[in-house]
Amino acid sequence: GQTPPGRPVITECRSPEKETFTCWWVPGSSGGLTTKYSLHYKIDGSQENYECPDYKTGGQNSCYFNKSYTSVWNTYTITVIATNNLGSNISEPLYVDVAYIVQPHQPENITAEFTTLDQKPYLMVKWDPPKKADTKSGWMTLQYELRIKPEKGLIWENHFAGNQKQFNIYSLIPGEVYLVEVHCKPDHGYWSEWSHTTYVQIPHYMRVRD
Amino acid sequence: GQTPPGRPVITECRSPEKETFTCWWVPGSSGGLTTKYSLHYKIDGSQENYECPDYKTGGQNSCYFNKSYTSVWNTYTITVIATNNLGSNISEPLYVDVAYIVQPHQPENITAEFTTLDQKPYLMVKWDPPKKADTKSGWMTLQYELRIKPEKGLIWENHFAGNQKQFNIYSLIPGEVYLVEVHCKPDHGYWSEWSHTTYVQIPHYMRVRD
Amino acid sequence: QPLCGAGSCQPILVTDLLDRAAKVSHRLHALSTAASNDLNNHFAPALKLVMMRPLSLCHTSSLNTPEDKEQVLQLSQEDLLTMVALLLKSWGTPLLYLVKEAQELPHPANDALLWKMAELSQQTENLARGIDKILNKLDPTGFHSFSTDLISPWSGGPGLEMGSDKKSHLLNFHFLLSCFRRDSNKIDSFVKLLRCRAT
Repeated sequence: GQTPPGRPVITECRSPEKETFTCWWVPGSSGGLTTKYSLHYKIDGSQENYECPDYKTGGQNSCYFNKSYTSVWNTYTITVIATNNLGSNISEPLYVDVAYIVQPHQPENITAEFTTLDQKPYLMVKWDPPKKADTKSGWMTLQYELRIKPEKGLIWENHFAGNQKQFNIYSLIPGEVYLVEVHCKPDHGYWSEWSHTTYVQIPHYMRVRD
Repeated sequence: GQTPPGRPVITECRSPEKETFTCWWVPGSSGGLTTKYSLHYKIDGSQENYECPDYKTGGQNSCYFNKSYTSVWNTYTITVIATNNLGSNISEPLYVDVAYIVQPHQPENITAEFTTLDQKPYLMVKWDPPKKADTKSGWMTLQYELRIKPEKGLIWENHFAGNQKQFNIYSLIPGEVYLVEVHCKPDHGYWSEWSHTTYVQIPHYMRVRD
Repeated sequence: QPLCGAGSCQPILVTDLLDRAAKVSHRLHALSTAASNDLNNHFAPALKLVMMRPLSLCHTSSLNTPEDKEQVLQLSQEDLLTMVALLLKSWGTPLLYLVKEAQELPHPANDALLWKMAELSQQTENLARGIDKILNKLDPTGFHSFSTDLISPWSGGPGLEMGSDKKSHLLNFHFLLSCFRRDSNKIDSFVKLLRCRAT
């Protein structure tokens, strides 16, 4: 039979560059009726209640806060309400400080160049930070991690690169094709997705004793 | 034959710590006569003309402004006049705001220590800010950049360290000797010279899969 | 440590707010410098000389701000914050004017300038909100509420007999941007000093 809606759950809120952010939720049961969802938020514990400024930009079941709605000076208490003809149901509140929900976009322009130094062969991998993240002015500081594996290999080999935007990799198998990917993370926040894969062919070089 | 002096040119003005500053000039032709140089300045819109307070401290063809003659966020209009028995010649004016001419001295006490964390080998480089720059009170905020290269290598690898006074470098060649140098710049100013070189020998460590 | 857990958010600490403010103020000055470079890159040397009008004519020069390290270090945290808040508030209207002017500025880089002016206007407002938040945290009684008549209101122009020809628009734009660039350097310096004191 028809019932009031189930309880929606706010799954996560993320900001790609600490200037805007988006929250997503998962609906509960619809109770067999048309159910409407609305997101509401309070700022810093004040009792004033605001509604989501933009339900579209972030896609379905989402709320997007653009620059003018995003403040790093305040914390947000966010809830989602499901409503149908028989009643409504409110989610658990999610508490958000935008500075701590940053998940950047992937690094860009990954290049991998095989070179030697002192007859020692190595692969020099370089990349750029994601365009949207303002790292130049220090607004965001990113750390990077790189992973590499032979084309037919199963296991990735991960290398933490700290704040570097380049990394040298040694002891690669001559003649092998390798896949290289990089992802990044702000000081407080979440790892980005892995970048697009860069393929690099290691030449048949003569391995020289280290 | 003998002529009035050529036109002097003010080459640059620099402040090492946003508290004092020095200007240098290059004489024009002396016209074959003994030529005297004097530096004059006005401050932001007042018509009062002052002469250089100290022609000695900054060395030849220079003028040094100590703390009591230095004010930030004011525009100094600076000119140099060359005079000999047959006449005088005045340089183009140089407009200077001390806030924008800061070039600190090099960073000091660079140390490089090879260490491992969770079996991951890396080089931990540390340094101190230049003594003269008051970073403790926050009057100056410095950014750092480090460069490293193998002793026999040709190309420096640069790493921007932001405001950190330490930087970890991964992916170094075991057994290699590396050269490390650091320089710094105020948030809105000029890079210092590179520091003295620090040499560090990377041990023959066993490279462990991450 | 994230401030927001399952149950609630702890209030953002003043030290954290000041760190965030310092990042915004840094950006603000870097952006105003970039805009000044955009503007200056396309001027004939002769015009540049005409542009060197004394910044003592800036509308904010009536505010007695410190001019060296000793003077700044003598100011209390509230005084410095109030000064920053005053400077930021005094630029609200003039920045909107620069945004409008940038749209029709007879300058090859006016698209880039327009974006930068809009960003400057938004970031200045953003930083003003942050500084207000910090002031309220430090002084909830609101005694700090200052009167903005410490700064002569911006009169829509630098007090010169401005014509409405192209060159005048450029000179007026350049002069106002130079004033803002200097003030944003002061703001950046004061906020970073406050951040340092707070940690």
